[in-house]
Parts: sequence; structure tokens; C-alpha cells
Amino acid sequence: MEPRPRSFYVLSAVFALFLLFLYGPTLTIAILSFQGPGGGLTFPMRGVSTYWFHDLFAQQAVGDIWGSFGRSIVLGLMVMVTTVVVSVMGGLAFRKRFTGSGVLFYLIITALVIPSILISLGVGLMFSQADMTVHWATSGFGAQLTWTLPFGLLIMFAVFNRFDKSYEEAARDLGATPWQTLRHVVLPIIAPSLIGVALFGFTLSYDEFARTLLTAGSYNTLPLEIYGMTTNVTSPVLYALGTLTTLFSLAIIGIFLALALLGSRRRARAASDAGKGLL
Amino acid sequence: MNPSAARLSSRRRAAPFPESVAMQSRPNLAGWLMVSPLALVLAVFLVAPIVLIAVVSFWTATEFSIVPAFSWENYDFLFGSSVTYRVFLNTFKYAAIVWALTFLIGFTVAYYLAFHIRTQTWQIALFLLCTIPFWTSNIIRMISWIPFLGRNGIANSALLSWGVIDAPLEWLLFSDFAVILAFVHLYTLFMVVPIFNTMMRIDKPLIEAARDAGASGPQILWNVILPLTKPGIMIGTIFVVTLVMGDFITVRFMSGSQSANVGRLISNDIALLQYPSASATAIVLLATVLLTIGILLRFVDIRKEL
Amino acid sequence: AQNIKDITLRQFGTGVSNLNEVAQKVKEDLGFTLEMTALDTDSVTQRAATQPNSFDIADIEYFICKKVWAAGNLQAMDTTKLENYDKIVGIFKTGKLNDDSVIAQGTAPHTVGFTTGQHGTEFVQEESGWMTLIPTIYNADTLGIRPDLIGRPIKNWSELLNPEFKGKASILDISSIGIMDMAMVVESMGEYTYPDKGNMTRDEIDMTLALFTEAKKNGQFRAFWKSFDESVNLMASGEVVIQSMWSPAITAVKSRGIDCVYQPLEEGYRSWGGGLGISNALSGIELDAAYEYINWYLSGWVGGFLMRQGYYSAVPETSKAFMSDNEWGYWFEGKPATDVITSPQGDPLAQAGDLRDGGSFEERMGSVACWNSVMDENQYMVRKWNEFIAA
Amino acid sequence: MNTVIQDLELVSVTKRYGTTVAVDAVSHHFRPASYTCLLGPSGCGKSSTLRMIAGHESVSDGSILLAHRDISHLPPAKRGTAMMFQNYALFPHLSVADNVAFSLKMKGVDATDRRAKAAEMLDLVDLTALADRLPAQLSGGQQQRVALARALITRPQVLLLDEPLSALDPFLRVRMRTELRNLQKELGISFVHVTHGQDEALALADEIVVMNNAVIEQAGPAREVFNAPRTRFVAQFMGGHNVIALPQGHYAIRSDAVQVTGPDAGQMDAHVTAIEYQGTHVSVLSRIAGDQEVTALVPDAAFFDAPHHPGDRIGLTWDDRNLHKLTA
Amino acid sequence: MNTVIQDLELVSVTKRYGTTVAVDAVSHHFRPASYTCLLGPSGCGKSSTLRMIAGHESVSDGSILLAHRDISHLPPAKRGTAMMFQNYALFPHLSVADNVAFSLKMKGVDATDRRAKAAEMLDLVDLTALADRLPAQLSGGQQQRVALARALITRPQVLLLDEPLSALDPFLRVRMRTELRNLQKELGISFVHVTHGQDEALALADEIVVMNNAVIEQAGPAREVFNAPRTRFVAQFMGGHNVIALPQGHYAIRSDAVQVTGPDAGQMDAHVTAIEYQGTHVSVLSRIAGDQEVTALVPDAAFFDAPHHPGDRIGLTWDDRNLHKLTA
Ligand SMILES: Nc1ncnc2c1ncn2[C@@H]1O[C@H](COP(=O)(O)OP(=O)(O)OP(=O)(O)O)[C@@H](O)[C@H]1O
Ligand SMILES: Nc1ncnc2c1ncn2[C@@H]1O[C@H](COP(=O)(O)OP(=O)(O)OP(=O)(O)O)[C@@H](O)[C@H]1O
Ligand SMILES: NCCCCNCCCN
Ligand SMILES: [Mg+2]
Ligand SMILES: [Mg+2]
Repeated sequence: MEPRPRSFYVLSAVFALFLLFLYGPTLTIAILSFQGPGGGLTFPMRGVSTYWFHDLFAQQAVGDIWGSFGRSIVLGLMVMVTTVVVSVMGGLAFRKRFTGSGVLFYLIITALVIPSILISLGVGLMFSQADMTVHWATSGFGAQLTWTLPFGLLIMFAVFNRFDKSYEEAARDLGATPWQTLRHVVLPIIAPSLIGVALFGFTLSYDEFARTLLTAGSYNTLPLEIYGMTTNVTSPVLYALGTLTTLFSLAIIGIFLALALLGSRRRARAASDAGKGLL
Repeated sequence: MNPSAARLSSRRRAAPFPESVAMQSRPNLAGWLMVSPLALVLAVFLVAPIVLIAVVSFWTATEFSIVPAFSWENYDFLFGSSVTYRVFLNTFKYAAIVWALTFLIGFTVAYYLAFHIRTQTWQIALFLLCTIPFWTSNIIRMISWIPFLGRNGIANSALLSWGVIDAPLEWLLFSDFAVILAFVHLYTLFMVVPIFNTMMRIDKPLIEAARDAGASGPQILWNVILPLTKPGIMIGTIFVVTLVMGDFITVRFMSGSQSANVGRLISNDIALLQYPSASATAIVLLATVLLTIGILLRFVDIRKEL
Repeated sequence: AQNIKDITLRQFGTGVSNLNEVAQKVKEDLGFTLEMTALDTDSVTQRAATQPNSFDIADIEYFICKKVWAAGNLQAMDTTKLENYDKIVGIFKTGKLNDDSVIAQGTAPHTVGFTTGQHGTEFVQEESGWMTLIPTIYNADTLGIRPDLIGRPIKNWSELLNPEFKGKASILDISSIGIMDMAMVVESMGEYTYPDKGNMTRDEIDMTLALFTEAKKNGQFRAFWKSFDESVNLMASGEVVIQSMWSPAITAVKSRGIDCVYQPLEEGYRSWGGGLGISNALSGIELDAAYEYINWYLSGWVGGFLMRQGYYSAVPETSKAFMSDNEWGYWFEGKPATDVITSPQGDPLAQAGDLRDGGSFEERMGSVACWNSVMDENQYMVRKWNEFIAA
Repeated sequence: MNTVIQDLELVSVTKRYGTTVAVDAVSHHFRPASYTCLLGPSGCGKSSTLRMIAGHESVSDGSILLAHRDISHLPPAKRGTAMMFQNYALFPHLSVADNVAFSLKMKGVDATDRRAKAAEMLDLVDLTALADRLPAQLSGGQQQRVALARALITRPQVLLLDEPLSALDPFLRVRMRTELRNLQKELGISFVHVTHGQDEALALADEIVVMNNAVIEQAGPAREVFNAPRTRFVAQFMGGHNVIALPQGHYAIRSDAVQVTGPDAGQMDAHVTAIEYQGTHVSVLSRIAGDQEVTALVPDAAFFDAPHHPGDRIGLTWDDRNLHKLTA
Repeated sequence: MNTVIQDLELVSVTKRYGTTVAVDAVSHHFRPASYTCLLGPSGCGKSSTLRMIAGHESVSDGSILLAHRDISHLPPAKRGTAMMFQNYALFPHLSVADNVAFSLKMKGVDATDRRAKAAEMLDLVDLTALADRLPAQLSGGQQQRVALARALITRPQVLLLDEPLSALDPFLRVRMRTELRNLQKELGISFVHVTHGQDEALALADEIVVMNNAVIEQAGPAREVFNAPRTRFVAQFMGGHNVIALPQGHYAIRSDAVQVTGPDAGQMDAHVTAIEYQGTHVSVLSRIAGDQEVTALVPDAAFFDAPHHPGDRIGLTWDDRNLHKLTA
């Protein structure tokens, strides 16, 4: 091992502090969610129990956690699939200049930087002026796409910036049609990045608050419900929900990571004595 | 192949689909077809709403509805009130302070991960460790500071019991401190990720070359790493600045509703059904954000640096 | 033919009364489905005003009704179809609790409670047979305090701005309600007496908000709150010791075993009332279901349920049957509890011998100084309010 | 493999990128079943030419004929050509066998047939044992052979190779070029191989096409191009030659045809400027009057018997019959 | 530049990465002011050795001496060495002049002085005209010279070069190696140059250090290493040699010392397996009894007077004095 410079130890300490800073509140919540039945939102703990997790699954006084959870999942999946498909198409198209590509690029940047509440406001206004009903699956869906698509596209731009075009030429050379090239060559090669885009699409939607606020209509998505709960619920059930949603998010990442790992394992298993001889 | 040669050759191969005969005659069509879903989404959910907001900013409102008109009243009121200027100033203040802090922390963390952690496995593992808290609901992450910072919260209790302070610190919660703390907590990752990305793409021999030329650690940082990380810093800056400037919840929660930024002005107006007035503020905010980002984009070609 | 049991009615309102237990009971008693969405006050206003298709039943406050009725999203209800119309307390019909009561300032429910017909657009000041909202719930609000942390009697609204409570006071950030709390404070301080608190002039608005802005800048307030649960947390955690508060918030603080008083004050209460409105889009069997639901609502079970949390029912008589004598005595009549009083969730709120803060229904609702209001200068007030919050 | 031998012809083929002319009205007839190297400095248009033949670049002007059929506007896979890419462009997600069978899969050949044919090709390039590996698990030479197999499975009449050896280290490069050469002989089809290494071209090619500035400077059998360079450029680029300006014009003379003598004993006098040891030979660089550089390639034994050093005065001599007049 | 000539010595230097031993107790004395090439196959430990000398890799065991001073634990810039990196590692955000002046800036030299010194160095490598360009705007050869100037401005006693020519095309490679060689002579300092091209090593090096499997197989003057390879590995790796197993042991013989005769006329009979034209020579690959490959390097004129073709039977003959016994 190479010797470590002193700065390494200083920075390690800084990094540890940073982690503490990041995790502190989340851990606070996690701990508080194990309050006893008489516990409140703040310390001190009044007993230790899993009461609030049970309570989470019981009917709440107001609202509908699991309904909103379900909606968020469905919406997240809708956004995820759309983001992946549209980003890939966009990414492919943007590899080549076409009339209007500059304008479209700046629109993408605008979508990325526009304060979310403006989208909420604008889409809400538009629907009401057009006499249409806002609904999480229409207006909410569209409003969220203005946030996930720029992310997806930026990732795709980065991916295609590094994509070796000779793969496509090789495929064409071997008789693949444009569609076959996409299906059998381009998509499999960029698949790991697509998993990233999908993950981003899902979680950005799953956690999106501001853009959904005025566009979700009658039924809350999970973040709106949580927001509602912060104004309606005064029990650690809120924290139990926080803890559980964190675990859920972790499970999602875990699944995606496992998928990615499994894929590479399967490939790696094919042979392990690679490159032993010169030939 | 050396890096610049690689760059040259990739640029030379820039034309994506070698023009096959079929495509040559209508080079735009395929592109248009492929971006049409994207264009449609952006047209309907971005352009149209912005246009509508711009239009409505000239309308008037009643208690319960908005009335088409052409009136400068909303803007008059907005620019006529000293509160507006203070709130915009406050918005910039938050953006500037949060930017500085997230940059410092984000750069340090990314630097540590990219240059002090030696194996890629550890780099990825520690990086993921940084991202995990970001998968919790933002709102929950925010309010989780409250039991920590409150008058009788963990921080005060600890400080009291250690004898560091005699009376609870009031400014820990419901203060600018709390707002900035929460912002930093929420958004540092947006700085870490792009900076880490660019740093990972810095050729390691460059660092060795600098060391070979006698540069000390800080000199390498200043003369080599910092300039080469500029694109990542810019992208992170764009994220953080827009997120902070557009925020309206964090400020409300963490200041105990006592402070305001432009986002809150808008959301308050919306809450009170004052859409035209909200729209006018929104247009001014949008202009401000776009201007800020426009200036930032002068320093980095986002498309090339991705 | 459509079966009433297949019908789903979508109701929205604040968390105060949009309780899932009500929906459950509706399912049991009436057979149809009631979907509940709980929102904060502003969102409720917004939805009532701008999203007529997103609901069938609007559970809103009277002052909201004043704002949004003209939007035409609601239809008036025929009082002849209401079984318990006669038993609704006078406040919602004539504005008077008793014949000799004085009508309080502000947007009193009866002033926006009636209209000319099913699709009437104007409010009328007499019982026209067409009600805009069916009253369901109301209360007399005052300041909540932490007696354990204050340690002395509090008698006046002016105490809210007492420098003694610097950094420990709070007020709510809902303009139509907050401005009335402010007015109570201003009058109590002797700064000014409003000809009509419920309908201030621009100058009065400026003066009132200037006074509070000054206090805000001096650090009087710890935080502002927007929903009653925020007020609960502020109070329970000890961040705040005196603040505008709502009744169930007091209940919630108390149920955690923390001493909290809904302090009756010499200047009287600031009151509010809520009711159910029906979407203009309802007709036929759904409209029938809505009437059925409303009649059920007034028939006592919900009243009892709400009264146990410290609210009052619009038809107290019917609720009595759904409450124990001890509960009725404690909550309505202001009598000492004869046994433990518990919250609907079963947490103890009062022990035998305890009295309700403020006393009986008559004492409390009889001392209402003003109602939550929407003024003629509402637009102006709202903007100034916004500035106050942003200042 | 019994491919009918077909000839490839470029007729005044031009490639323009915007205003740059990458290939300027190039005409050439590639002999059937021959190994041709396209040789030239960076940017001279070699790749562009190859890619036009392959169909990966459109022809701006002129036409490309294969077996007298104009293929200029056919898609790559329909031309009867196959291309091997510089860094092989093996599909990283597919196993060696799947890479090789790719074109069959695209054609819809069923899996068993595909596998059988791929196995055949892998056998040809001696990679049967590695059929299940991923490209990343192969060495450079192995990757190169996979790329070959993948290109050859389409039974092309012409195989196009763009710097197929440049990714290999020098040791491997020499071994692989022998394999390429043998394979071409075995298959009896045409190989067109782009390189900028003259030694590679000499070792491999039946015919060398030297390009410069978007045009062909000289084309012909390897020996002819080496021994009888037509222009100064070709003489210099092929290496091993001196270009000497004499009153009658420019002449080329092979470095190994120049002998070093003592001063004043040769045809002309020179100053040694550098000595480069090359193992079997030593290259003596010297400067003659008129500031012209002349290199003499001396067998090592001879050199070290009478070594020279930079700065020494020497004489240079040659048989005038070895002087070869250049046209440009 | 009047650097005092200093000698560099490795004393039993070892580099371990975890369990792999990349460099195994290597000792070597680099002659002062000499051009040394570290030659060897991929992974043999060349770069590791060079990087330990430079100070970019710590020494696991042993020591490195420069001018009899142990520099093993000094920071790179304090060693008196300078390194030129494989892909040059030019700072992409700095102009050519700023790249060259970088080390001076680090030392705190003020801007005017810096610029003057950088101009001097740029003049040395003939790049004055390009001082304001960014690295991306330079060709490979130009980049290489900037890297050289940047390394030399620190006035090192030893310049370390890791495959400095591998990014260049063959034509340029030959030109640049001459420049490197001249520069070393001009500066009079030691160059240690890592390569895996034996021709490069022969052309450049005063001394060649052949590494294999983490150890030095042979070190010595270029001619000695080429003419008298000590081991089979060195003989094969240096090229131009045949290794023949005879009853008495393994022998090396230079390919140009093997003559081709008619069948049955030589010392042994062989079958031609391949012919490789090399311009001035033709390489005749053949197989003798015992399945051994023997290559004969025949001058082109001689070969084409009596050409052979793969499959032909020929005889091979040599002067036994040219056989060189190998130790391993
Ligand atoms: N897609 C392109 N767009 C614009 N110019 C191009 C493109 N491809 C090649 N060129 C230009 O055409 C000329 C010939 O390029 P080409 O790639 O054919 O050269 P080459 O002989 O293969 O060079 P190298 O040996 O470097 O590969 C060069 O000047 C190059 O810059
Ligand atoms: N940082 C490292 N960690 C672990 N092993 C390493 C590291 N660097 C080199 N090695 C290993 O040490 C051995 C020698 O590597 P080195 O880079 O010195 O070889 P080289 O001779 O320069 O090869 P090449 O010609 O391919 O550059 C190799 O087996 C290599 O895999
Ligand atoms: N990797 C980040 C995904 C977590 C989502 N949180 C961002 C919320 C932005 N509103
Ligand atoms: Mg090329
Ligand atoms: Mg190396």
C-alpha cells in the first residue's frame, strides 16, 4: 500500500462528519418512529415500540396513505417508462443536428431550471382555463415529465457522447436494419445507463412535490399526502412512514443494483481466465 | 490513442447515422419523428404553461376567479412594494450562501472520493452511501431537523448537558440558519454528483505530471483540479441555484413561516387564489432564473461536457 | 337503474372534519361510498373555487363560501328536504344564538348561508329555503396557552404581543382568520377600535398589519402556523407558549399529558363555522345520495363524534343521543366531568371534576366577538398579509 | 469457401465533407483475390475511401463497381463487402459466438444453424475454445480474430480492414499480419487493408496503393512501389530511399545502395549527422553539399569494422544504375 | 544546459501490488548521460520501475540512488528526475507556454521570468510559434514536444519517458525518435525510455535493459543485446533471430546469417511456409525437421533472382560461428 498523505486523514474526518450530517436527521426520524404509543414528534422518547408502524397500516384519522402510495407507484412507473422511451428517442435524435434542435435543447434546459412551482401554476391554470380536470395521471404526469425528461435526456446525451458509433456501423455492415441495430446493439450496450434513467425517472416522480401540488387533482400522491400529514398528523406515524418510504427507496435501489450486478455476473461467468496467453 | 486524438476522431465521426441514401434526402424527418414526443411534452407542459402564466400576469382577479384583462396592476403592485425587493434580495441571499456551502462541501466530498479513495469499488460504495439519504422524501428529511434543532431538541439538550451553553439556542430553529441548514442538507448531493463525475474523468497522469513539476497538494488542487472540474461545478451550481431560487417549502417550514423568498410569495398568492399576481411574480422569477442560468451557461458548454 | 349503494361521493375539506371514521360510518349506515380528501385551508378554498369537477361534497368554512359561491361551483340546498332543519341552531339561520344575542362582527354564517334558489348567485339575509352550506361544525376560538410555562393568569388578547413572550408567541398564517385575531389584539391593546373588524378599510388594514410587522421584526413570534397540527407541535414542544389556536389542537396537546388551556379572554371569542356544500354538477340519484348523506350528518352521530373533540354540532339536540351524560355535561353544558373524559382515540383529556375551558355552549358561543371574515377589501388585505409574512 | 472471384473498381470516386475534399476523383481497379494495402499519411483519405467502399460513407461523386455492378448506393450489407473496424467494434454485450453469428441472426437464420456456422468460422480463426467469452475477456489478438470471423461469416467478396493491426503491440502485430496474409490466401477473396505503416504494407500486400492529399500517388505491386517510387513523396514515405536533387532532376536511390567510403573516395563527400543502429544494419545519416540529407544503410558487421560517428567526414558512392528518376 | 552528469542506480528495487510482484529485486546501474531503453513485453514491470524512479510509486523494497544519494523517499519534484507521460498528460486548460512554465509557476517564479524561460524551452523543441495554443489544437508530434519541454524545464538529471512514441503514427515515430536522440545528446543528461518496440530500442539506446516477468533478463549496449542475446526470451523478443534447439542446447542465429540454398544443398532441409517482403530484404519463413521455424532474411535482389514460394523445399545453411549459445 502506498503511504497516505496527512490530508487523507483530515478529509476522511470531514467526510465522516458529512455523512453524520446527512444521516443524522434521517436516523433521528428512524429512532423517533419507534416511539411508544404515547410518544410525540419530538424527543424525549416515550417508550419504545413498533406501534406506529402498525398504526401506519391501520386507517388514519384523515387521508389515505396506502391509496396515495399506490398512486405514486403507478405514476412513478408511468413516468419511468415514458422517461426512458422519450429520453432514448430524444438522445438518438440529438446525435444529429436537425432544424430546431438548438431551440429544443434550450427548452430542455429551461425545463430543468424552471422553478417547479411555475410548472404547477401554469399547468393548473392551463387545465382550468381549458375547462379540464386536473388529475395525477394526466396533468400531474405531464408536469412531472418536465422534470424527469431533462434529467433523462442529459444522461442520454452523456451516454451518446461516449457511444462508439462503429458499433452501429458494424451492425449495419452485418445486415442489421436500423431497428435491428437499435434493438440488438444500441439498446443492450446502453442498457446500464437506461437502468439509471429508469431509476431516476421513478424516484424523481415518486418524490416530486412542487410540480404535483396543483396538478394532482382530487387524489393525493404520496409526497402530497406526506405534506398533508405534516399539517394534519401529529403522531410519529409520520416518521414511521418516513422510515418505511426510505426503506422502500432503498429496496428499489437494491433491486436495480442487483439486476445490474446479476447481468454483469452472468456475463463474467462465461470465462475467467481471460487474457492469460498473448493469444 | 491519446485523449486529444480521441477527441478529434470522435468529432470527426460526429455525423451520427452515416447518411444512408434514404436518409440523405430528408435528414430532418427522422430527427423530428424521434423528438416529437419530447417536443409534444415540452410544448404542452412547459411552453404553454409559461405562455399562459405570462398572459395571466396581466389579468385581474376576484376572490374566486381570474378575469381576462390587460392590466399592469400586478406588476405595479409587485414593483411598487419594498417587500418585493427585500424578498428578491433574500432569495439571492439564500441562493448565494447555500451555493457557497454546497460548493465547499460538495467539492471537498467529491475530491475526497475521487482522489483519496483508491479502488473504484470503494469509490462507488462511499458515493452510494452519500446518496442514500436523498431517497427519503424531501419533506420528511426537512421536518426531521425540527426535533433536532428545537428549543428542547437534541442539539440544545446535548449542548446544555455538556455545559457549552446555559440557555437553549433559539436561532437553531425557525431562523435563516435553519433554512440554510436544510437547503444544504437537501441539495448538497446535486453538487457532489456532477463534480464527482468530472473529477473522475480527470486523467490521473495529469496529477502526477503536476506533482512531477513540483506542485504541492494545494497547488495541484488550485491549478489543475479546480480548473478541470469547472464544468461539474457549473452544472452543480445550476442545480443548486435553481432549486434554491424556486423553493417555497423549505423556507416556510424551517423559518417557521417567518422568512420569505420569491417562491413563497408565489405560493402564498396561489394559496389565496391570486393567480394573476402569482403569475406576475412568477414571470419575474423566471426571468431572473433564466438570466442567472444564462450567465452560468456562458462559462460551460453543457452539451459538450456531459 | 342505478343503485344508491354503488354511488361514490367525493368529499374534501380540512383535516378538522374530513375524518375517515365518518366515511366508514356512512358506508355502514347508508351503504354508499364516501371518499375523503383532507387539505389545508388554502387548498380547500382553491379546490372549491377552481376545481368544480374534483368533488361532489365540499366541506368548507362559511368565509370560504363567501369567497367562492359566486364562482358557481356549488348549488344551494332545499331546506324542506332537510329533516332536522328546524333543529339547527339560530346562529346559522338568524345569526343569533338566542333572541337577545348581538350579532357578532365579521362574516357571520347566516349572512352567507342563504341564497335565492338552487342556482342563486346572491346571498340573502333571511331564511329563503335555499341554503348555501348545511352547517355542520363550528366553534369559538381563542388563544391557547401553556399555563405551566407562563405561570400567571392570561385575560386579554393583547397578551399575544406582550414582550414578555418575545420569541414564544405565534399566530396563524391564514389571512382571513389571522387578520381577525390581529384585530382582537389591536382592540385589546387599546390601539384602535374598529367600526367593523369584519370589514376593515385599507387604512385599518395597513395600521393593523404595520403593528404586527413591527412586532414580527422585534422577534415577538417564534413561527407562524398554517394547520392546527403545526400549532400542536409548536405548543407541545414548548417552542411557543401563547398563540392563536384551534380547539382540537388543544385537545391534542392535552392528550399528550401536556398542560394546555384554551384561554377564555375578556374581549370574547373569534368564531368560525363550517358546512357542507354540494357540487353544482350533482343531479339525479347522486344528488339524492348527497341529501341522504347530509340528513344523516345532521342526525347526530357525526355531531357527537365532533363534539367529543371540542367542536359544536349545528344540531346539538340530535347529538345528545350519541354522547354519554358525562360527555354532554362536560362538553356542552360546561359541567364538571363526572368521570374521565377521553378523546375519540381514547386518550384521557380531563379527569372527574374538571371543567371545560370557557364553560358551557351558551357562555362560549354567546361571547363571540367576531367571525372569520372576508372583507370588501379582501384583495388588498391578502396582499398586505402576504407582505407581512414576507417582511 | 468457394466464393466466385470478383473484381472491385473505383471510378472517379470523390468524397467531400462540406468544403474539404477527402477523396478526389480516385479511380482504381483492385485485382481479384488480391491483398491490397491503402497506404498514406494521416488524413490523406484512406479511411474515407474504405468507408465509401463499405457503404458507411456516401459517395459524393463517381461510382464503385463490384463484379461490374454499381454498388455505390447499396446499403453496406448488400454490397458483398464486409468491414473489419479499427478497434474491432465487437459488440461488448455478446459472446464471441454471438458476435460472429450476429449477421445470421439479423437475417433470421435460426439458432441451431447460426451456431453451427459460427462454430465453423471460429474454427477457421482458431477460437473455438473461446466461443462463450465476452470480448472484454479476450486479448487484443483474439479480439482481432473474432472481428475477422464476424466479418467473414457474411461470405464477402471483398474484406475491408481499417488499420486492423494498430491496436496491437509490435510483437503481436508481426504475428497477426502473417495470419491475415494466410487467411486471405486461404479464402481467395480480396482484402483491402488500410494502414500507415509501410513495413506492414510491404509485408502484406500484393498491391500497394499510396495515397496522399486525397489522391492516389502510386499504385502497383509492393516491389514495384518500393523499388520504383514514382514521386518524391512515395520515395520518402515508403522509407529506405534517398531523394537526391541532381541537375537532371530528382532521383531516388535506395539507402542500401549507397556505400560509405573514406572521405574523398566516394562520388561525393558528406558529413555524418546521425547514426541509427537497426540490429542487422546501421543507418548512417549524412549531409551532402546543398544541404541534402542522404542515408546509407550499412550492414552492421561492415559498419562496426569501420565505424563512423556524427561529425565525421565520409564519402558516399553508388552505382548510377540504381538511381531512379522521379516524376514529381 | 550544464547539468552535472550524475548516475542513477537501482539497488534491489522491488514493487509489490498486494500479492503481485511487479518488479522483483531489480538492480541496475544506469550510465551517466546515456540513453537507456527499458524493453519488454506488456506487464513485465517496465512502467512500475520507471514510476518508482520518478517517485510516483513507492518502493516496496530496495533503494534508488541518484548521484549516490538515496532518493527513494523523496517527492517526485525533489529527485532530480522528470517524467514524460505516455499520453503526455498535458494540462488541457493551459496554453502550450503555460504548460511548459507550470513547474516554474509552482515554484513561485514571477510571470515575466516564467515566460522567458518557457520561451527558451519552446525554442529548444522548435515550438515557439505555437506557444499560445491549447494542447487539443496540436498534432501528436507537437504535443510530444510540449511534454518534453515541460519535463526539461525543471533541469532534471534524468528524464524518464514512458512509451513516448506509442501515440504517434509510424512515420512520425521515426522522426520523433531522431529528435529524442539528438536532444539527449545535446543536453547530456540521462534518458530512461520505456518501450515495447525493439526497433525503437535499438535505434535509440546506448543501453538496452530487457525485462521479463518482473526481472531484468539482460542489460547491455544495444549491439550486445542484439548480437548476443543471453536467453531464448531475449533472442525471440529482440527479433531478427532464430532460436534453434540442437542436441548441445539452444542456439540463436541471426536471420540474416541463414542462407537459402537449393534443396539438399544446405545444412538442413526445410519447407517454405511464408514469404514476407520487407523492401530491402525478403524474409523466408520455413519449417525444418522437429517442427522448428527458421527464418532466413534474404536481400531482395538475391531472393527475386531465385524466388521461393510457400510449399517449396529449400536448403538452409549457415556459418556455425554465427551460432550463439543461449543460457536459458
Ligand atoms: N465526417 C467527417 N467530416 C468532416 N471531415 C472529415 C470527416 N471524416 C474525415 N474527414 C476529413 O477528411 C480527410 C480524410 O480523412 P480520412 O479519415 O479518410 O483520413 P485517413 O487517411 O484515414 O487518416 P488516418 O490515417 O488519420 O486515419 C481528413 O482531412 C479528415 O479530416
Ligand atoms: N496500480 C497497480 N495495482 C496492481 N497491480 C498493478 C498496478 N500497476 C501495475 N500492476 C501490475 O504490475 C505488473 C507490471 O505492470 P507495469 O505497468 O509495470 O507493466 P509494463 O511493463 O509497463 O506493461 P505495459 O507494456 O503493458 O505498459 C502487471 O502485472 C500489472 O498488472
Ligand atoms: N438521486 C436523487 C434522487 C432523489 C430524489 N430527490 C430529489 C428531489 C427533488 N425535488
Ligand atoms: Mg483512417
Ligand atoms: Mg507500461
